[in-house]
Amino acid sequence: MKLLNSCSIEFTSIPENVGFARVAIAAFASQLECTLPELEEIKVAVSEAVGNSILHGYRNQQDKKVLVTANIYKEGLEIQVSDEGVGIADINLAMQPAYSTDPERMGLGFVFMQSFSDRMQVDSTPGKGTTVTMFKQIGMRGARVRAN
Amino acid sequence: MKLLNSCSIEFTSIPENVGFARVAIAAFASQLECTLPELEEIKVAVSEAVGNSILHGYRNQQDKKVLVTANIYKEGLEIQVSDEGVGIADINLAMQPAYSTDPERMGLGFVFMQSFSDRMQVDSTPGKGTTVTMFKQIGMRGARVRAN
Amino acid sequence: MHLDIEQQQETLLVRLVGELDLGIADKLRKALDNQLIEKRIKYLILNISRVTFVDSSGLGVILGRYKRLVHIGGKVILVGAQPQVRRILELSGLMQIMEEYPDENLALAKIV
Amino acid sequence: MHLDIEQQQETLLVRLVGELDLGIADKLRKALDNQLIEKRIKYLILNISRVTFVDSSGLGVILGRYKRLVHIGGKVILVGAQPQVRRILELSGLMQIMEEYPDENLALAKIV
Ligand SMILES: Nc1ncnc2c1ncn2[C@@H]1O[C@H](COP(=O)(O)OP(=O)(O)O)[C@@H](O)[C@H]1O
Ligand SMILES: Nc1ncnc2c1ncn2[C@@H]1O[C@H](COP(=O)(O)OP(=O)(O)O)[C@@H](O)[C@H]1O
Repeated sequence: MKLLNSCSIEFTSIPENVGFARVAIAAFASQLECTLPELEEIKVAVSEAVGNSILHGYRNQQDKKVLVTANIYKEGLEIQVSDEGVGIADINLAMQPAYSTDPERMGLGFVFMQSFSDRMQVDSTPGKGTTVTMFKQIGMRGARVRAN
Repeated sequence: MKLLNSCSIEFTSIPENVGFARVAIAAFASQLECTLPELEEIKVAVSEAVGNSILHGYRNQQDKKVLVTANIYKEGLEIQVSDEGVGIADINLAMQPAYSTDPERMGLGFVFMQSFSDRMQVDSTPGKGTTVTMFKQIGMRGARVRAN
Repeated sequence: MHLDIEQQQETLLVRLVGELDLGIADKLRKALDNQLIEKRIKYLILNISRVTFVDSSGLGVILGRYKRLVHIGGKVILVGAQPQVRRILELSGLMQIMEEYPDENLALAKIV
Repeated sequence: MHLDIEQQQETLLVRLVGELDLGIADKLRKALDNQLIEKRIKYLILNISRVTFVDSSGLGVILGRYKRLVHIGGKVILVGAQPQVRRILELSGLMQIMEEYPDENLALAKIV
């Protein structure tokens, strides 16, 4: 796959930045010819992943950094969300619908990330951090971004 | 000044990303209680600086990186735009209104950046690159972002 | 996020405006719980017609209030979900356990 | 950015929609110049009422067309600038050299 355009966004781990990350990535993604529902799906997926990094990865410590990278290929959009937080011991368990380590939460984050992307991968090392990578096929109608 | 929130955005040096950078920084800045005209000013300042990096700094080479950093302080917003492009030999000359090295352009980029910020600084080394730093006082009404 | 609150006996009508995510979840949860407890509310009508975005953190706030009210024999009724918001509500299963009506009057009429 | 073009003899009426920045400057310049040359246009009316953003790259495109047309005895007339766009036009000095009218009919009436 040929990389047409790429951005990476790093920001402070405060909950207010979930909205910022979502809007920024949607602005970037809109260079692809995505439909409005596709754009909404991207926004939800980014919110879930970034929210998890802040809430679970950093346990709400507000002086850490979350990194979101987005790559546009002719075939679609790849989004990667990383933290250097506590990590996940059992990834398969964590990804199960309705599973959450927080009784106040619904355990739907990974469900949404997975339903709203065509491929998802979670890499995590306890004590080191977590990276979620999502790929979303967008418009075999073809990317509007110019290849050079 | 106490740093309340910070983001940095790095992206490919293609003209299409001027709009992305502008929208992303405006989304970040909207955490401060800026007025709509202030938000418009921020958008213009970011567009001018990012446009200059792509057009002048990298002479339209589309495989380079532009870095935009934004820091929210209680007193306002600091925006820094950097490239590793050709640099500027005579910064004072470059900043003069109507001065441009490109006959097709108006030489108003620095004029807008300066009018739309309270302080601006340009650091540049020929062959190494350019960094423009702008500070904009926002709302002594007080930042809405939480301090921790 | 902005909210607007009205009370009618045991019913609280709350109109939410904006994006319902982690950035606002804590504040919203506290604001709602304060009202529910202080005003001894049994029925909560959430007008979400001007909610433009919701994620699982936002759903969590709604589900939490639902559980609290069902526990005391009350309920939560949703009003006017926009398509992208309805889709998330449906995927999560919340739409299956809560009633939703197109406008506030219909919702009010459903309160026992 | 999206544009919509109409011709009336030597006058070209162009309605621009969207954001006018470096990302679109080249394409817009070429699209306009093609029309100006091919159709032997003297008067260009730019309806910018749906332009939501302009920066110096966008202004450069407008000024370039202005110079080209003034050179052959023509002109550029602007229609309906939004406040934030008008402010940039004023700061740049473009508003002082170009006429601006609130609607297309007034602008058309000003063509000699
Ligand atoms: N970035 C992360 N760092 C550490 N743990 C995580 C991270 N993301 C998810 N988890 C773990 O996986 C669980 C399931 O996540 P998710 O499906 O998003 O549901 P929820 O956020 O509602 O708990 C979380 O409860 C948490 O224990
Ligand atoms: N990032 C940069 N790298 C190299 N040169 C620059 C950069 N930014 C500005 N310049 C130089 O400064 C001049 C004036 O810039 P500006 O006021 O923005 O006007 P314009 O972009 O219309 O030329 C440019 O023509 C260019 O020569």
